Amino acid sequence: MSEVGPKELRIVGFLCNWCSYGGADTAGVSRFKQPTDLRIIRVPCSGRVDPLFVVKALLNGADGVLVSGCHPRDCHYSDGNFYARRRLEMLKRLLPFLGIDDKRFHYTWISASEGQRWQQTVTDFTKQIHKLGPLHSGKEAQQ
Amino acid sequence: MSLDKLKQIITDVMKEVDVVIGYKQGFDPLHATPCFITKPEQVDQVIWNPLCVQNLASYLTSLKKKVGVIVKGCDSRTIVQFMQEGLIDRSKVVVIGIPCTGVVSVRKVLEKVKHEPIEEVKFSDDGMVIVKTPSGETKMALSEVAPDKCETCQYPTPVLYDHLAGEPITSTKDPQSVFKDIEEFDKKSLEEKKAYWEKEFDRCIRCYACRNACPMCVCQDSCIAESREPHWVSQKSNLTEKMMFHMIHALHLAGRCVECGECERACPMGIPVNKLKRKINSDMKVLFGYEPGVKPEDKPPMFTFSVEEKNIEEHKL
Amino acid sequence: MADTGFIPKEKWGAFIEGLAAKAQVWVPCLDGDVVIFKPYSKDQTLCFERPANSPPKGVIFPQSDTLFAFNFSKDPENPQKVMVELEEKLDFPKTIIFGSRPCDAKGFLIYDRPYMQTDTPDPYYKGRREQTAIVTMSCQSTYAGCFCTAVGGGPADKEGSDVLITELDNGYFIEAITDKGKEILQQAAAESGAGHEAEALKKQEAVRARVKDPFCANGKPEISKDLFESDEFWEEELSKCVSCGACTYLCPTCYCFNITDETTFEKGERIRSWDGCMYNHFTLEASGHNPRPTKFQRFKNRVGHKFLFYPEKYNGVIACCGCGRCIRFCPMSVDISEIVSKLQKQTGSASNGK
Amino acid sequence: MAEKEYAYYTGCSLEGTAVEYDMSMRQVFKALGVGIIEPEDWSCCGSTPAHTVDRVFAAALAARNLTIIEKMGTGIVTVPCPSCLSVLKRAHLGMTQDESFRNEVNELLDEPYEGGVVPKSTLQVMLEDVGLDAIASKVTHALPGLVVAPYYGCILTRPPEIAQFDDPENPVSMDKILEAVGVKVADYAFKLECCGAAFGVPKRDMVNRLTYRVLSMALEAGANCIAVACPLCQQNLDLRQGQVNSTMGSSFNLPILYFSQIVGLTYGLSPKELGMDKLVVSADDIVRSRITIEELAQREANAKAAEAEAKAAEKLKKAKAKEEDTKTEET
Amino acid sequence: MRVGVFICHCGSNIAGTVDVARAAAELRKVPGVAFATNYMYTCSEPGQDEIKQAIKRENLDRIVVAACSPRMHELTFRRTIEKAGLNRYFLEMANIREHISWVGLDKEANTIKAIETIKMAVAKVMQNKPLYSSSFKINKRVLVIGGGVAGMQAALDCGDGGLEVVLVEKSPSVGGMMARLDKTFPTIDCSICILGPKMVDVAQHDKIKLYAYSEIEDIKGYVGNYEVKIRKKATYVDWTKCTGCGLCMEKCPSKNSYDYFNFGVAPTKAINIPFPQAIPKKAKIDPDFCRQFTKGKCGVCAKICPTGAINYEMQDEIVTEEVGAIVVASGYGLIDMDKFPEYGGGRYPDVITGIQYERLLNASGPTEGHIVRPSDHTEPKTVVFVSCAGSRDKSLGIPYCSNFCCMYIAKQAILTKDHIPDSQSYVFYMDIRSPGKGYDEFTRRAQEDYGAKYVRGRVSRIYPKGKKLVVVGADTLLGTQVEVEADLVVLATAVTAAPGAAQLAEKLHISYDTFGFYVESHPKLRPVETNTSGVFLAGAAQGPKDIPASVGQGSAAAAKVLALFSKDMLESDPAVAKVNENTCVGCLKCKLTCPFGAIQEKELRGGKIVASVIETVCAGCGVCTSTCPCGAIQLSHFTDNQLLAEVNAICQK
Repeated sequence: MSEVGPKELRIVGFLCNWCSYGGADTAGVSRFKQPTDLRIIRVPCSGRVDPLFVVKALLNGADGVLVSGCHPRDCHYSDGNFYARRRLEMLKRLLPFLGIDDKRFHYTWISASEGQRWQQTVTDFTKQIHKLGPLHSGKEAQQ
Repeated sequence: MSLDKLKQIITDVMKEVDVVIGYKQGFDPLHATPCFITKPEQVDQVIWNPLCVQNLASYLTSLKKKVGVIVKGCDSRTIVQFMQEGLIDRSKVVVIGIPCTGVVSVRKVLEKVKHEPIEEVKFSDDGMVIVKTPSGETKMALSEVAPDKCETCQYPTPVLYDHLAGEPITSTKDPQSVFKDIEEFDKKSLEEKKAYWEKEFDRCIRCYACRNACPMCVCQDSCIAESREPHWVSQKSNLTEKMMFHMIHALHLAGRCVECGECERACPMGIPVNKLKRKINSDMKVLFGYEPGVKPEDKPPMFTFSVEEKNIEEHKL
Repeated sequence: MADTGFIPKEKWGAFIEGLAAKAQVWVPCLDGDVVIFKPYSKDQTLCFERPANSPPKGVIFPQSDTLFAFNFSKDPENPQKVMVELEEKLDFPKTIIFGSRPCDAKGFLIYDRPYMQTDTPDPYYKGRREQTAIVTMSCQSTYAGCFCTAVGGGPADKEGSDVLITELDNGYFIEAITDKGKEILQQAAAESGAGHEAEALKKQEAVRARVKDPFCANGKPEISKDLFESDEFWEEELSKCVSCGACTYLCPTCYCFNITDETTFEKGERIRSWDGCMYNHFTLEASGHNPRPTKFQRFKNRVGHKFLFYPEKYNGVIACCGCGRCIRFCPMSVDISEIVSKLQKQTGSASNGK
Repeated sequence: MAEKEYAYYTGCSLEGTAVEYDMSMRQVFKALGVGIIEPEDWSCCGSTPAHTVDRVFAAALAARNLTIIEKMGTGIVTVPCPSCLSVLKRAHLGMTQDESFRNEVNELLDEPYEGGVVPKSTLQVMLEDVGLDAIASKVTHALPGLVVAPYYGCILTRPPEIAQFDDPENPVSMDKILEAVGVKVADYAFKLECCGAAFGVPKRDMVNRLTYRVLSMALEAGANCIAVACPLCQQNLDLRQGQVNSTMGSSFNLPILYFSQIVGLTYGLSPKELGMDKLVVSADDIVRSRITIEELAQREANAKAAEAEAKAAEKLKKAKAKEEDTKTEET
Repeated sequence: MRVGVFICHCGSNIAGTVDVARAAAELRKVPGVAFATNYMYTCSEPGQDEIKQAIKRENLDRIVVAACSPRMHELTFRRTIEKAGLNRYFLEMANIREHISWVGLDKEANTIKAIETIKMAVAKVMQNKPLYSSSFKINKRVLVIGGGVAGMQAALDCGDGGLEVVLVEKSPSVGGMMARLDKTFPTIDCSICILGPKMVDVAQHDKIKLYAYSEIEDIKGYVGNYEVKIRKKATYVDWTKCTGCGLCMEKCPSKNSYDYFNFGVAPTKAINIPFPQAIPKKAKIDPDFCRQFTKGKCGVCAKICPTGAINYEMQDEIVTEEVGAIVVASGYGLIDMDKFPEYGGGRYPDVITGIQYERLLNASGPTEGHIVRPSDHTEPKTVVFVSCAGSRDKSLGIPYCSNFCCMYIAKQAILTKDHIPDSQSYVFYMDIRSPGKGYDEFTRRAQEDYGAKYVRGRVSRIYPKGKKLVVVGADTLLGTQVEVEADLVVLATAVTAAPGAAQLAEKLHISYDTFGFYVESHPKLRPVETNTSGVFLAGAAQGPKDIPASVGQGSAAAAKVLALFSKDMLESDPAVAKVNENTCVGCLKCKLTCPFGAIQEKELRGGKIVASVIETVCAGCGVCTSTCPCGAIQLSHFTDNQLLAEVNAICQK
């Protein structure tokens, strides 16, 4: 079971292949322990992450979504994360308007060498989601 | 503005275009409908009054011909946005602008007359609407029955035109309060907001009137709401799928919605569909100082970036 | 006549509640500023003053209907073999559509022919239809765009209804039309209808006189095929159409559907959902070819189906009930009655119009 | 009128061994138009002993004062004693950066500290908030030939993550202020060298050796006095100078002044109101050789007048307060 | 569909904290999975054979390998399944090691996480489409950035291998840091004597085109076809005319120019040739100091130049070169003295850096090899060396070891004794790091034969006392404080990334670590490759390293380039964007956002406008896919449906 709570919650992570996925690998190689709630989807670039993926996940059962890419200026594809930043910021501001706590969605930049930062991010974000609790109540689940 | 002057302009424009899009009387006295004028004798059908609600610029992207189009201030932003996105050939469009003092919301009028059959609609010079029904005449101020977009209208005169039928009008509405309703709504609790949208979207019948009426929805037949490749939404008619569709609509209009309100007007189920887009627009303004459909040389913010984003701060956990 | 009754205004609420105790009752409710059919509950605001924005067709033909669910299962010892279990639900509860309009009721008759009156009736439709009674309210007024008399209906038409109710000054006049209707009348514990008949008839006639008839063809307009096949005609009339499908989804007679499988790994559902000829995907073929690529062709099909093809197949019955929703709610105010009157054979007087 | 008001946390030393620091600091702030208010019912900051025992307890002692200050609404508290400052700042930073620590500390307090106070040294307030131009503009008298060795001690700028002020290894804030008032500052390499701190009692020899180095380096740098901003440094260098002379065989006679005293002298304040008479190694020599007797008398008179005025004002205030009290009682 | 799932134990790396047998059993229950097994080492030869055999035996058409990170072994398994006849893109990997077994404590939770992660991979692989590479031509020219010893080695090896080389050097001469050194450890060879011939080779090699005093302005393109814009900075001397006679330098009246080559240990002239062995040996004017520029009149050099090479009006010039691969050997920098206020922060002239000391020791340096104090030009008798000045110091943000300081300090201590026999050297050190061939012997020689006193401890403060500098430190072995009165102090300042390293990385689209050093593909197995194909690393740009390591990397990078260019055609990565022309509405928003200009407009029969992808230019980022509103442009291998399959696999209400 998860270290942060009695029951795991559903957290989806979209990680760019070149930086953040590598950062998560680095954390693994360094054996930096993390909560187990997160499920990782590898994408080539944070610019590939259509905000709709985040919406889709949140509407369909995810309790939290994390997107991580290369640091600005450091994108493997030079500009991908710049587009991601605008789109994801737009989404982050829109979510509370829909009644979804924007704390359920976090986007950040983690490089392939930042294993520790990855560990910290996963730990903190998982804690944050557990603090908020499940997004979907049982009633809706029957729908 | 005189109707004769408008007709004169149309007659002149007809000489250089294949079709002029204007308004004529619709199926009852409360409805106007678009008309496509290709012959001089059709010019006489043209009307202009607060019932001319449709955004005629919506037709521009699908027409290959040279077109003259009548636009109100709000509609003109559509053309500017088309130009920003390179969706029209400006040389093939002749814009006939009309300074507009506001239109009516048919829905609000019907509410006022308790949905009785409409026998006659008149507009007085002092901004009153007189509606005759079997049970008598009802007088109402135009401002009372105007759609919400008119209440904060910043562009009564088209932002761009080749011909202007009438004298330019300047807005008297406070530019600071354009998004006041959005800000007010956003102050509600998450639970209230969630409940609100669940109730509203639950009515959606996925008829896609909002999408098809939207001038900026360029995909139309290729919309991902109906496709299996990619398969974003299923055919199930539950709240989740309805919400997903509306999020697709809203996010695809991020930084592009010119707030003509056609989506909301088109919805047969009275869902406030434009609200989400206006929320994004309010953020576009804050984040990038951008307002869609105002300056032809602008770049829509979602298709560009700054290396240093002045107004986006990194989020901490 | 024993098949009529009267309910005074003060007992109206109790009447509906009484019905709701024995069956699932769908009633027109006010939601925001629109009226839609919802299952009856005490906290709903009922609205009988005007027809619902969307017809009650979804009660019998849901917008998306799970035909059956399926589960894949596997024996881990023999992972190559996949077994499928199907789960189909065909027992439907007793249902009453309460407060529909004569045009809405007539819509179900249009449905019945292809779905029930064939060699292979549709079990889902048939199942629900047989369990459902339709309690109709006669119209007290006309509404924007409606033209029921022009297509053979009327504001108090009984065809398709099990019960017809007419609102009077101080109560409601109830006519049971079918056996299902009689059962409902019995339940209503109504006073005798005798003596109220005349008032009801008078009210009904008054409204009937006000309904417009754009066709002037005694409810049986006939379409000229020459004009119907003219591309110019459709292009001229339909330029303003934005090709959304609101008209089809709001139409009580539009019965087209799509079937899709929505699956995940282990399980899935076969869904039947509304579709309409106004949508591009409706005729899109797997090859990518689309025989009806433009809105003109799609609208032509819509008119054709209602006024040509359906009548051809079913003894001249027009697949339009004249409710006017497609006109009333069309964002561009496209008027099907205007188009049909233009298409009419040069017999009626209306064909002289624009 | 004061432009901006600060809470002013003196701490224990400034009520005892370093009363001259307090006196001169108040005078300088007054001259600069900086309003200071002493928090009511302030208590011990915890000083050195507390945090050697228990981190939470130490923070609680400091935070009690921060809570009081937070309620005053000044936003900033200025602290002359670097030890007090360090303790307050450590508690403040710890509590604002770590929520669980804050909760732990607040648990011990009657009223919780919300993190709304910025502790700043008096040097920092003078340098950053008042500004060198304003400091220079108040100068009325030059102190020709005075060469000051600025001595910062160990804790004023360190550890850098707590102090968050000036260069931790080569501080210049005091240099800048002294230069602004027209005093020559020696290039002094021992700005941060250890003075022996609180080991003066248990390990006197060691402290004598350390202060010896500090003092001799100042002389070597050509200074004729040392400027300090820390009561403990001052004590070790000043009070123990005789001890050093006797144990190390030296003959230092180097006045150890608070920087505020030097600034005060250039502002035309009287040695008495700056507490110069409290110094062990007399600074009379450097004062008298630079300020004439007439001038000193004048300053004395000014000081007395100011004091009388203040007393009168205080009296009036008290009287008024009493009046108010009786009035309210009547109603 | 018949998916095969192979779950790796990775010894106990995975099996220790994930119940792999249970995972395999669970996966067997998943429809579509025709075979699932667990295996000790899937990446081993027998492990790969097992996959190949299972594909044939079980008739599998999609493969999921649940093991380590795909960044590690994706290529391995792609080759495996390709050998068994499947398209290589019918493989998905589930990362259950780095992302699960190594980071989660609870076996139960790990196992569930692993099962779900593998299910995601199964869901995705069922959506995978076969993809095929296409070939494209390559430009067999190579760009080498940096003319230090690593860059020169790479350039020479590539040139000798028959490739055309473009060598770009920022400063006026090649040679880099090594050209500044006096001797090299542990052999005490004269540095410039062994480097000089290489520099000459570079200049004379008919395959090498040298741009000295030039910088990279912009790089566009992709492996095989890069277009590089090079800024040739204005030297104000026409190098086609300059003969390097040095007359201008002799006569220049502006004598106080900063000497970049000598790290400012002594001034130089405003027009100068950096050092006698410079290649190219050409003069250049420093406009910051030249009187013609600062005062507007002088013109001495123009008058004196026998070939009339001086041109005060010269402007920067941009030239374009086309290459197919790039070797980055941009070297390193050194931390500034002002980071050490406790050592004077640059205020004491006799506290200098190691590289400055090299110049003092060097016979061609400003003092002609005489060690003198910069303050008064007297010979120091006591010299203190402070190692780790900044290195291994977290508070300065440099937690790493600078690699070669221990060695050069030992060398400098030896040379000091050689130059001044009655001198005494002290070395303050944290640890002595000398793990190279002959290195440890060398540091011992400095202590034992040359009498350098090594003190294990850090220096806390340096302050002047009279003419001397007092160095205060700790001797942690004796547990005492130490004070040394020194005449000269040499700080072994920490190695940092070269100035501008980050900006260059951004132009190259390669990543750099927190410190600015370039990140290699794999720290052990791909040390000279970057994650951008066609870009290779050499020398200290990748991290502090000494001469032999830099030379080795230069040669290694050259070998990589030669291997890459051994074919005439390269295979493109087929995971690029594709347009569905049926659904594309031709809004061309994808064209607006593509970072590579890989999308163009195309007119179909019938006049319909659609987007079209230039396959070789597309780098596969997928920004277009997330831009396209109608889902018509899809990044192959990461299509919407593939990612949605993964989302749907884990998000079911």
